[in-house]
Amino acid sequence: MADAIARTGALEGRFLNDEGITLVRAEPATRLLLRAPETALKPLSKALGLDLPQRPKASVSGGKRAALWLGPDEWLVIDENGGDLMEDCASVSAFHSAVDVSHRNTAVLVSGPRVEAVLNAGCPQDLSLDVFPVGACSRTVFGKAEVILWRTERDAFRVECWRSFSDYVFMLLEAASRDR
Amino acid sequence: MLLIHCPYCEEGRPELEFRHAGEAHIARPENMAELSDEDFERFFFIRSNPKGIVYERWRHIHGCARFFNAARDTVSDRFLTTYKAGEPKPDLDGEGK
Amino acid sequence: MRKYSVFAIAREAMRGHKGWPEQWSSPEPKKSYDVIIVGAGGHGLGTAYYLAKEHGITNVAVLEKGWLGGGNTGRNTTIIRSNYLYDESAGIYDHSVKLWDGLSQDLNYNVMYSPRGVMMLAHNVHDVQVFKRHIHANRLNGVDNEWLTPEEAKAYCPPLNISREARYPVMGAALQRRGGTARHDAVAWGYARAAAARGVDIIQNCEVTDINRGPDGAVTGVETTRGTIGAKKVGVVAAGHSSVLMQMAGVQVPLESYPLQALVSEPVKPVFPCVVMSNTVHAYISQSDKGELVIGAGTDQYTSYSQTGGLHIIQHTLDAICEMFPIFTRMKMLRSWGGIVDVTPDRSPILAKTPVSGLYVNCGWGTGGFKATPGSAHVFAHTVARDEPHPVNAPFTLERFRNGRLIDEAAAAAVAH
Amino acid sequence: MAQPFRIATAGRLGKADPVRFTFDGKSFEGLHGDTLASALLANGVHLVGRSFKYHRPRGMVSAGAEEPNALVGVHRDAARRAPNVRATVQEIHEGLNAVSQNRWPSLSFDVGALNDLASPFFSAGFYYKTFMWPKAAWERVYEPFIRRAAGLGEAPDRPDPDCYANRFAHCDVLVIGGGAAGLSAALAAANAGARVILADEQAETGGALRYETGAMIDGMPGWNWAQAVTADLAARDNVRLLTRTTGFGYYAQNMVGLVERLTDHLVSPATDQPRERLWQVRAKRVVLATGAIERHMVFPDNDRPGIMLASAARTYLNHFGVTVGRNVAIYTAGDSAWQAALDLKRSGVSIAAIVDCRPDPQGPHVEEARRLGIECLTGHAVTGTGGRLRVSSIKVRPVSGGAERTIACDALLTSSGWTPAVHLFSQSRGKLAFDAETQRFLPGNAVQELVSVGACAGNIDLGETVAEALKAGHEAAGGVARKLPKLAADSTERWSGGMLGAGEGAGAESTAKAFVDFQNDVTAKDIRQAVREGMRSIEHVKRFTTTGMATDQGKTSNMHGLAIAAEMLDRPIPEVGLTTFRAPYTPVTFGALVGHGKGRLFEPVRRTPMHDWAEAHGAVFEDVGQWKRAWYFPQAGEDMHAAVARECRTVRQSAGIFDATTLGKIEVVGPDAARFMELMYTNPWQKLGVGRCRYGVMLREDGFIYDDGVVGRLAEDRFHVTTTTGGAPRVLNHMEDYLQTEFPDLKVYLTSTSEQWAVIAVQGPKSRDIIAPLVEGIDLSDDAMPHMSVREGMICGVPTRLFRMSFTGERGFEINVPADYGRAVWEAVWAEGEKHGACAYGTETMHVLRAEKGFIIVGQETDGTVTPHDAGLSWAIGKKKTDFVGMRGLARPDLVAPGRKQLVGLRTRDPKTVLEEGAQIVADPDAPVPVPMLGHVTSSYWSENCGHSIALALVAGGHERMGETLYVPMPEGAITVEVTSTVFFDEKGARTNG
Repeated sequence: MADAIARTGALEGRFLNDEGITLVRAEPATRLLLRAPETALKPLSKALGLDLPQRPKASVSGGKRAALWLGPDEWLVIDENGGDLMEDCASVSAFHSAVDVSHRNTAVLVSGPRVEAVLNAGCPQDLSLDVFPVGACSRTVFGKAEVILWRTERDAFRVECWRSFSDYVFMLLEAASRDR
Repeated sequence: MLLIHCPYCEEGRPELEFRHAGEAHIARPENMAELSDEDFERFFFIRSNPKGIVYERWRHIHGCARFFNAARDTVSDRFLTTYKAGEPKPDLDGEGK
Repeated sequence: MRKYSVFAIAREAMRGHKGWPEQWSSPEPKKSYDVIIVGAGGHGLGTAYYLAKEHGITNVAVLEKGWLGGGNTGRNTTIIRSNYLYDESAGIYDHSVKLWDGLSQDLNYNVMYSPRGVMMLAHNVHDVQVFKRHIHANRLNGVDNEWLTPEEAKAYCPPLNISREARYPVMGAALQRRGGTARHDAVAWGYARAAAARGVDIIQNCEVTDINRGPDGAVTGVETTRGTIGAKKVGVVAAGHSSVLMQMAGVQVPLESYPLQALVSEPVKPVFPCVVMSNTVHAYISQSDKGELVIGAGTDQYTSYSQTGGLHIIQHTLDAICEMFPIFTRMKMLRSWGGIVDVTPDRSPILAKTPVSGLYVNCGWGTGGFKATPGSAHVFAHTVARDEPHPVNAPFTLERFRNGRLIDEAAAAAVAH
Repeated sequence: MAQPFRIATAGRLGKADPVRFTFDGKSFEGLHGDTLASALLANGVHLVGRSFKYHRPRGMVSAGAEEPNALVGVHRDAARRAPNVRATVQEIHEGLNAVSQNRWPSLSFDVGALNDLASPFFSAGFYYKTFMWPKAAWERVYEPFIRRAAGLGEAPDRPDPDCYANRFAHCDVLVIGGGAAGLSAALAAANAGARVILADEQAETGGALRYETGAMIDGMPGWNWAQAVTADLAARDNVRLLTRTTGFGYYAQNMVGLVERLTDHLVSPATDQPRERLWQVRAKRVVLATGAIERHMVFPDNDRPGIMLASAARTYLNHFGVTVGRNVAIYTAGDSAWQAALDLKRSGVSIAAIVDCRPDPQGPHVEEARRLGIECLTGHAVTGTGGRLRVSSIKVRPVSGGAERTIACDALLTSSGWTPAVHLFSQSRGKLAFDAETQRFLPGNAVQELVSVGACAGNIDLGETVAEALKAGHEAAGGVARKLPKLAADSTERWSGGMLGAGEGAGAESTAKAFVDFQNDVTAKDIRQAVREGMRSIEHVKRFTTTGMATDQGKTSNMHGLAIAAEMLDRPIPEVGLTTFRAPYTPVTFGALVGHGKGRLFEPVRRTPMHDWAEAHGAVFEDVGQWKRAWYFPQAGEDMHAAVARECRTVRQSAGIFDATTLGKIEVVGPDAARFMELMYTNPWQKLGVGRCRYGVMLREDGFIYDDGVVGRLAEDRFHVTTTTGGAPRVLNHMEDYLQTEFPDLKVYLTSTSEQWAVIAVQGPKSRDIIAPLVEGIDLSDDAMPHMSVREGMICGVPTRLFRMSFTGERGFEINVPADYGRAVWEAVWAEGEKHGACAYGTETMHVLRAEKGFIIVGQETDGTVTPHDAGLSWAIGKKKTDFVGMRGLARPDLVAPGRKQLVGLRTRDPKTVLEEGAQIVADPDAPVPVPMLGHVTSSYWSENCGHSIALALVAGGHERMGETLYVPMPEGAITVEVTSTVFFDEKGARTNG
């Protein structure tokens, strides 16, 4: 029987640091796509140790774990410590759907004073702080790919996209970074 | 590019995040099996295609992924209102144009 | 009708072109007509022309809410081809191409029909299978359409990028040599002039507000912004507005109207010899005699009568154009505009009698109506005059949406019109 | 002497800052800050182009974007050639290389000018009336000739190496135009705390203040004020100032398209610096401050080089320090042009005369002109001009009639008044209102959140303009609460007067060439002819004469054309109509609109985790949607045929390994999952046991096949659904649609897992032996894990969903592992496979093997018009079901009618002949055209395993034709085929357990 093998994500070794902007591949994480009606939110929140947000574009995070509101009954839960999110939800009997999407997504960390301009090269949403404050998150488009934007700091976003789109997303971020 | 107010996200979002999903308030008949050819044609093919206010479905496919309904003036492309799927058709007589 | 010729021009040149007669008059509407055609686009004017020429029906009025030729006739990218898959489609479009050839002489008006060839690019294995299917079906139907290798395609259209590195490399192309373009305004004007010369009244700025029916339910005429006009027969040829008009007579048609945009570049010296269409990247392009690159964009996703569309639609089209022809990014968009296209569920037109006696409809051409202008007008005139469809348009009924006998070029071919 | 027409005392350019450039190969010197036009004029060059139709010599008419004549090619290098560049907009830089267009052999001697002599024949619309005989000649002779004659510049002939950028932006107030009005509005909005974007098409803001010397604002000369305010605004965080930026399009819900030109004015821009940037701005409020455009006078021979707009001459003098002549005449119907004479006179330029067609113009400018001793011919008209490549004289006579006299001059400045630039307002769908008194179209009711201020709103008083703009900016920013800012502003200049249409000597009886549209060579008499020929709508006149359809879009000419048509029709201007303004305001490069979407960024390229391995092992790839899929794996010396034959053989003899990652995957979860599946698929699902799989068929409501795939039941409430590669997104959308809007009460949720799992198919008699050593916790025996079952366990130490299934007819497995493990697991499987002589195979072999078994591919055997019955899948329809999507559609008359096209197999009489996919099938190959067709070949391959070719086809009434002989007509002759079952290999299906 073979030994457990290492996880090799997309965008291995991709990196860019230009004036006012940095692109880094996020470390592999565990991800859960959670679908649930309101009735299940309490037990699920308890099981996950996070108070699942119910406002549009809202996120909550505690330690290395965060839950992003994607829709009225949909959340993306990310655990950067590799915690077993499926296991945590398994105990909840109330009707919900928990699906492991740890490998479905790849993430790029985009940061620096020019971050809004770089993302607005492909994202048509208003990313100014008053409309898209720190902690805000949203599924949207970036050029010809779908992404999830999560503003983790004033000048920092986490950009999640499906694995096979990550090359395109990274290249577009690079091109946008060169538009000074 | 239209700016569409998503009733679930509670803000206006660029059309690029949405997909149009045809005329609204055409419910799939319960008694599919008994439907006459005429009724099936009306259900599946006939659309009102109004020059004026249209009730239509959109999906915020690259946003919250919800289907919802909108009332839009097809002459000016101005949205009169958007509302959640399942909510009743608003009465907008006299508006638009 | 004073005949146009180089001699006529020479004669007029001597007197500063002050002697040219009106190409068509602008009469007041009569009390009633044998036939009223609603819509003075190419199809409508052509119908009136063939009613007069082929069926001797000259007491005809063509009613237009705006100015003649101002709808999709004056807003399209003028592509002409007939290499459609199904017998029914090949039949009507090829009937049209045969009429295009010689239309200038028939109308004594140079419509500049230019069979420079229409080339459709195949970008993947599926495209190749689909195009081969077309080519074989076309051959057996007597419609010219041939397969080109990428190198042959490049030779036919030098600006084409056939690099293997392209996002969607060109794997070959289907070429219809008889396909091409024509001058859209000239088609409307030529039909208008020729119809008027045969006694047809062309009445512009006259919007139909209702369709009148007698006690027996049969059509008796129309209400318009210029009063009531009687008619034994009414033919609706109003493209995007057809469903609105048909509802006036209580007839529901399976139509939806979408914005379709097009654009032209600034004029440049000849650089693009033919018409190129690509379905995979979705764009079509040709160069007009004036030197403008004429580019068709896709439809917006929502129904609309606004005759405008989104900038992103044009961007998406130009992405594709510049991918196929990377030499064009420094070219400039000069004008863009929108039309309203009436689309049926199977992307094929409706040319038929309706449940209402004396009411006929010619609509649903979607994005492909211009190429069909002469053929559509010719068989629709037959349908109106004889109260029965011409064999060529017999399959294009309203009933097919009830019995399911669709003519689904879009599904079968996934090729844009 | 360098720049002989540069006036030391005039203008704002640094005289010590020379720049060298070339025009038509000749080297010139200009100053930093010059446009190509001002630099050429500084060198006394007026002749810069030839007109479109008559090839008449032409010079600059304007000093801005409205320029109809001065179009040149700018060649940065062999690959960077831009045609039709406006010399009045292009800034010069060291080494700029510009060339004239549409002339041969040279600008000063152009053979095309023969057209001018023959011009009587080239009347409006002449081409509609001739070139028809002989018929064939149009295509072969006339059209090629016309095409060569037409067109302006040369299109680039190689790919553009430059890159372009895109930026979405949002703001509270977008101001278009940086003149007195725009700057005031932006200032007020910024003071009120709004997020402001100000866009101006010039290199510097200021607008008309560039030449309006009489303006004083806030105690400063207008221009100085503009620069001060600009500096102030530029320093603020809430303001984004964009120069060299044109607002070209006004779209729905206040989205405005801007193009910013970033590098065309630079000597050597960095290679990765975008040439242009598209801004797509969504503004809460828009302030339009787009100013007004001066019109030329329409009179005989009004197009010679040296004849230009009065405001242009003032711009060249007051901003660029260039005089357009030494002895300049003025012809006007308005007051503003008088100021040009005064400015020039004060700079020491002699004024030949001021000709004003109005009988008795009044005002300080008139008195000043007389005081300066300028000959003022009021109530006079210019009825002709002399000179070949440059105007040398004008003919003048009293409007009331009388003797004509000739006055020598080397430049003529004309003005017939000002046309408000309402283009963007009109694009916003606002209705224009005609002001009969001033003969102008002005903004009427707006339908979007916008306001027009200043000259574009018809305001000709500087003080009022500034006040109205401040108010507009203030209110647009919602700053109503705060105090409305005030600025003292006044100008000694007058902008009143003007006329529309043809002037003296260009009336209805005249046969002279009085140009309305310079670039397209449209004269007053062309427009009259169009009306005579029945063109009553301005749209018809425009299309028939092409007036207003040149690259300047009729900015200086449309109102003249309209007025002449209205006069001919004896109807008021509004009744003749105004041609609708469409985007773009000025031409926009394709590049700017494409933005980043070039080359590698045209569309995403989707690759699987195993892509690089396949590439390293020589795979040839095919495009399937956005995916790159390994097509086949040729070994040394193998062509496609040989490679596929080997792969097919190997799979059935030992085993093959295939990357199936691109298949769509959807996880259906919830207590009602089975009920939902029953509605979405034709098959029954309730009774499918946990751990079992089933092939599912999905229809559209109309009964035609939409998608298919194998579905595994992982738990009572959890299904793992697979879809076709291309179908993944639309199938999920289709399911969500029904779930959210038709069956919202079902307790089910859907999640796409397409990219969560890498999928490694291992197919062939040795498949179990290959994976057995790697699998943990799953009993692979046929009893424990029969065909069409699914298990969860471990492989290579990572979790897997292991499917026992087969798309080849062989014993087979599909290993699903989390994507980031895909490559490593693949390599482990490959290592085991090699011990058993297995091969890696691609999509082509997959197609052949499934065809040998008669398995369909949606999109190849089906095309949106095929029912399950047609495809021989009636068995997949749950007989007891009362409803599923497509059930009713299937029952429509034509879908149950006899003679439908049904899927069958075909065997060629000659086993070596491989049919062409897409080839048609007929009963009588000798039938005359049109030949009745029975159907077509959907799939066709050489089958190495069968030893003969095989094909699948849709044939009318095919299921009743077993054994029949039919024909496939090819250009080189008909191929005889026999109708067979669709299964060519292992009819019994024994090998799935073999």
